[in-house]
Amino acid sequence: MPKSVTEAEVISQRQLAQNVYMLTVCAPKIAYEAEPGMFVMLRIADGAMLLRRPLGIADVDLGKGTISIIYRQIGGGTKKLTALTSGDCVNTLGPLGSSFTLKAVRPLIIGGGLGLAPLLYYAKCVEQSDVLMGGRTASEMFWTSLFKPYVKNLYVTTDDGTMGEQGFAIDMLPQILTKNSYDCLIACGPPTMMQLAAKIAKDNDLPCQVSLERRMACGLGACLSCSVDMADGRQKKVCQDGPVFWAQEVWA
Amino acid sequence: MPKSVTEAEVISQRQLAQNVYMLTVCAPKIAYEAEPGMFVMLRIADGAMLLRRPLGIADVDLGKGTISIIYRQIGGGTKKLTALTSGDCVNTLGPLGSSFTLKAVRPLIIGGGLGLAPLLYYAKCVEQSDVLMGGRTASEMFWTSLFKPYVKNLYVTTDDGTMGEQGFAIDMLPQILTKNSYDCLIACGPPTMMQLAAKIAKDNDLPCQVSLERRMACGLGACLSCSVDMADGRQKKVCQDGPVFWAQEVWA
Amino acid sequence: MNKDNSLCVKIADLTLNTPVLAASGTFGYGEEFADFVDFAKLGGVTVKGTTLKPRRGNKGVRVAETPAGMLNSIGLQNPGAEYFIENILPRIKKLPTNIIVNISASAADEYGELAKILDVDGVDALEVNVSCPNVKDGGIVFGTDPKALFSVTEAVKKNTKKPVIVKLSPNVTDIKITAKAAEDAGADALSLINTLIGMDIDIETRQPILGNVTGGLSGAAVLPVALYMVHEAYKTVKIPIIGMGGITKAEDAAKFFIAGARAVAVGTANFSDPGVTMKIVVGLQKYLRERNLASIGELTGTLAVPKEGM
Amino acid sequence: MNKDNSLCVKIADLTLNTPVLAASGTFGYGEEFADFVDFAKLGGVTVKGTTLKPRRGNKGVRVAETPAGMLNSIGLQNPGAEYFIENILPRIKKLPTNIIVNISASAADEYGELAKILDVDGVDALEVNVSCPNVKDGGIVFGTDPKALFSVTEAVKKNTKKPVIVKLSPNVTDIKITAKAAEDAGADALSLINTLIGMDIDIETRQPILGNVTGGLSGAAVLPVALYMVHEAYKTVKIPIIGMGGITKAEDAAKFFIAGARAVAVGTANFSDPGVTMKIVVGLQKYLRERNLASIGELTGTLAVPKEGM
Ligand SMILES: Cc1cc2nc3c(=O)[nH]c(=O)nc-3n(C[C@H](O)[C@H](O)[C@H](O)COP(=O)(O)OP(=O)(O)OC[C@H]3O[C@@H](n4cnc5c(N)ncnc54)[C@H](O)[C@@H]3O)c2cc1C
Ligand SMILES: Cc1cc2nc3c(=O)[nH]c(=O)nc-3n(C[C@H](O)[C@H](O)[C@H](O)COP(=O)(O)OP(=O)(O)OC[C@H]3O[C@@H](n4cnc5c(N)ncnc54)[C@H](O)[C@@H]3O)c2cc1C
Ligand SMILES: Cc1cc2nc3c(=O)[nH]c(=O)nc-3n(C[C@H](O)[C@H](O)[C@H](O)COP(=O)(O)O)c2cc1C
Ligand SMILES: Cc1cc2nc3c(=O)[nH]c(=O)nc-3n(C[C@H](O)[C@H](O)[C@H](O)COP(=O)(O)O)c2cc1C
Ligand code: FES
Ligand code: FES
Repeated sequence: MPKSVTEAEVISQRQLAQNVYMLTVCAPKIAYEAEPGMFVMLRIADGAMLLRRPLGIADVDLGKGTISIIYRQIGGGTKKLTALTSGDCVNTLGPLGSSFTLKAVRPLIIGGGLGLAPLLYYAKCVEQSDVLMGGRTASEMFWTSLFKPYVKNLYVTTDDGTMGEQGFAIDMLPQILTKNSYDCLIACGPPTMMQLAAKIAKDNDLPCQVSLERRMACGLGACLSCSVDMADGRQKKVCQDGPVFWAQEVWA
Repeated sequence: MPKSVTEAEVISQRQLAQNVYMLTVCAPKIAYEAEPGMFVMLRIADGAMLLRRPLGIADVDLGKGTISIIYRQIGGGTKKLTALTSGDCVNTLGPLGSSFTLKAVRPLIIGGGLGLAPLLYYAKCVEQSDVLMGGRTASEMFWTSLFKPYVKNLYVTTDDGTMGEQGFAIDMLPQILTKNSYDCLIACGPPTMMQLAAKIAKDNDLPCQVSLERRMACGLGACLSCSVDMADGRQKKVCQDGPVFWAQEVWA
Repeated sequence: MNKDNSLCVKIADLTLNTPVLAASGTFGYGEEFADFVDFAKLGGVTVKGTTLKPRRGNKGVRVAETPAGMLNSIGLQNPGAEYFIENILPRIKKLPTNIIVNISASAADEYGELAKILDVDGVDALEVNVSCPNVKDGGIVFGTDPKALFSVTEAVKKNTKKPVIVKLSPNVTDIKITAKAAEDAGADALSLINTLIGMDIDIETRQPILGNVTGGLSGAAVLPVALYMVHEAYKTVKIPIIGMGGITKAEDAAKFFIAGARAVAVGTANFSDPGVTMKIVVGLQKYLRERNLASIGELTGTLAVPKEGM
Repeated sequence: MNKDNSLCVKIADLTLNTPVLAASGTFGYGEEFADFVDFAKLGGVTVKGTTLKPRRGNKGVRVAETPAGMLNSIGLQNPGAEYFIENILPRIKKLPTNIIVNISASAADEYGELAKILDVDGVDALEVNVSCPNVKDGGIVFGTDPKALFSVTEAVKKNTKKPVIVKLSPNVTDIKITAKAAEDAGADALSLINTLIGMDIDIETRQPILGNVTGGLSGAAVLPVALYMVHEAYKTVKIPIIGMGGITKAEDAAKFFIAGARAVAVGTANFSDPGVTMKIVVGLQKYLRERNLASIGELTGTLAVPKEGM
């Protein structure tokens, strides 16, 4: 997968919810190579911050040669990203990392928080997926309208019950698995959610993929910042061997 | 002279010539206290650069509470200043330093390059001044129209003769001094020009003030970055005791 | 004085209204910042490095900007201790804050002599600069050689009743050794770090940017090094530590307290924002309040090192 | 290869097409940057610190961003020398650039053993890392103790025919002493600086940010320190010096040459811009051309120190 680095022109930036933004940039080379699950690394404010920030690819428009990311303003770097407006350029490196399997015919997607970002592009790439998503409260669930065009069934939980079922997404998982038959579980979200999802998948004899996060410096597999221990003791790099792993590789 | 630091709103920024800009910001407290010859220190790009940049006060509008500076884009800091547009804020510290004498009744102003910036405000503050200005070429002499409203006679030299007399401003000085009678010489520009002006002033028994430049860190007289040796061996601070000095203090 | 007492700390016999000091060489004699600070909210003003005789400092360019930092080679320009006592101290001792005099000399007995001269009313403490990288005889050898450091500290202690703070150089292989030497010699407190030695070059003229060739690196760039050394010193000595190096905001200061500082000093950041010390004071009060900590002392040395750590 | 030969330099028996190397630990085994660099324009790839046995590196968070710099505590994770020779070297030795293996060990004879194992075809030089601050036995003691450094260098020299580059730690009181020790022990070249020791703290949890508590500071923030140390080393030894620390652009590299470097290495900057080494190469060619310099060698050590300077 040839990687490249480009000064990508910002096509649009729009706020989706409090502190959550969708940024679309023109980066044809990256758009052509991107597979769902991969990520890019953006240079912040033209190098004002030393390290690039890793962000999942949430959408690709092949025709226009654009990629979109959805991010939460959480610290200094993402704060600076919010200042970008169309016409600005943002130095973009990618596509990086591994991707979700496209061999699944009927996957169930489970995601929480910003973990839903790369899952969105995955949902777009597969024919018949369902999605189970969790969030704190209704106002954070702009995700539903983003996923609706691409998925068959959409299950929603919120911590406060203001939308969908009250509770955690993971609590609904066993029940959904009995309702439909899936051939794969694709998870991205908080680590505990993914680990529990993996466990439930295993109990149900379902293959499961998860997408991990680590602090990264290079994104290219060169610096070993993002090392992660596999179940068998081997060490892998989240930026190169991941971020997408088979759950049983990660947790025995 | 109470100094203050404010987030000054940019009123306007306009390009005067290649790489030369005039920036007007709203800073009433500084405007009220500013005397001609004083300077401000601007924080660059909200602290992206550690040290503030010292810039002479080129104009004050008391009514509007604004000050203007005229600067040349010469390095990284001034480059970033050019990005400011109206509505932006720039952290401004001032007014700093000493000022030109307002006791002169008929001063001759002599300036070169960006040294003309603080002289502009001086010209505005005195009743009957003449100005002798030097520059490389006609396109750099936007200064003439800036000074015209405030001065009686305007003498211009350019290195290439494209405007006014060909040669250095300093070459014309003796001749101008014989033409009119002045009670003070006020100089700001390249060090050699100032030193020669001071010599000629001395030869003509004219008091002379010069404005010096040094690298500065604090601008408040605290760090001793801007130390300068006086003719008598004492050490002074350009930021606090200067930038304006009597020439005979500086050169015996 | 602010009624909130949460920031009050003691360094030896010195009571600081707040644990935020101004670092030597960056704050003049305090007065220069009168328009920007409320001295009652400042723990103290550490005045510019003072020597026995007046000094002219270094020639040429004295400061250069570097990424997130700066180099200085002021070279201890100062009017000498006598002039200070006669002409400056009478004014600044009226400020409602502590006056700490930073002293430099080129021999142990000269340090002693300086201490004696400065053992006057109005001087609240001495900070022994054994680490100025900018003058040949500026004490850098005292700052890196534990034996010399010991004798300098001893000489100062013998000649003053004031609290003695020894300021350590970061340009050493092991800060624990110099920290210990100062403590053993009777220092009442340590302050660290002074500047790291660095240089910059003009690639057009191929000359050093600084007139003195090398200079001292300070500012945010050095914070990680300073924080590490403060923590090392904290693990080594029992006397209080004044932490400094790259502090620009309350969050930075909080890190130094957690690493083991009893107070902090702010240097270079005063140049970017002359009122920064006041913002740090307010920020620290807020930090304590939000975490239900009654006093800043509760923060000092609370670094929670996971078991596997060093 | 670019026809412009102005950048060709020799470090001992090693010919570098350009004097721009990739620094150890920041460039993997080179391959990772294949999409971004033309290896023929790179002086060499210094591979990740390699040890006798495989190492897992440190637990927890391994990198943190700092003002104009970063801390890392990777901790020498690597598959061990044997695995490297069998599985990685065969691939990367085909790259049209020099392969320099950075080695670490915890005893002089272990360094010797490593050197012997790596004395194979495809390895163009050894860089002896006596200064990794991130592992307890990572050689930092060899990097600060001149005697230990001498014996490590000697042990490596005895066991290899390859050029031996000794990489110095900046965490010392006097770099001249370690530089001299390495030269005396037969080092063919020096490289400096490795990272400065630093730390960062999370003020919410009051824990160190890095899993290993402390880490190594690199990036633009440290450039002034690196430049100073390279210049000090240059004044002290006759063997060639590879300068590094905070280089992000050709202008930075030029400063190192002027200070005395024969070649430079780029580390942290590769993270901000994976093609930065190529830009530096082009920038240096331009710099030479504009000043009518026939070769980069003409720049090395040309610092013009005004007479009054140190
Ligand atoms: C493969 C991958 C994909 C990601 N995809 C998304 C996404 O699609 N949307 C989204 O909102 N966020 C995503 N993240 C998390 C995102 O990278 C962080 O939120 C962001 O780097 C925080 O930067 P900051 O400067 O705002 O925060 P700060 O806390 O100020 O960052 C400080 C430092 O920590 C690092 N850092 C902090 N949090 C993380 C983290 N979770 N992972 C890696 N580095 C971190 C930053 O790189 C930086 O060096 C992803 C992370 C990874 C590793
Ligand atoms: C009292 C005073 C008044 C000035 N008034 C004006 C003015 O009205 N218009 C104008 O165009 N310029 C003026 N200057 C010069 C102006 O400050 C510098 O051109 C500017 O700081 C350069 O910044 P830079 O980042 O673009 O350049 P860089 O070269 O990138 O700056 C690098 C460093 O050098 C310092 N520096 C560089 N040149 C100077 C200098 N000449 N004086 C002080 N510090 C310097 C900067 O502060 C910075 O720390 C004045 C300088 C002083 C001291
Ligand atoms: C311009 C300047 C002058 C300094 N002069 C002195 C001095 O005279 N004595 C001293 O002990 N330290 C001096 N220092 C060091 C500071 O007190 C402080 O230890 C150092 O700068 C680190 O803190 P900072 O990063 O907050 O500036 C000076 C620092 C600067 C920047
Ligand atoms: C993530 C990372 C890993 C490193 N690993 C090693 C290493 O294994 N061996 C070594 O000698 N130096 C290592 N270094 C130090 C660099 O090679 C270099 O000396 C230092 O980072 C300074 O250069 P820079 O500022 O250009 O990065 C590492 C640096 C970083 C940032
Ligand atoms: S981020 Fe560098 S190896 Fe993964
Ligand atoms: S700039 Fe600090 S004393 Fe003048």
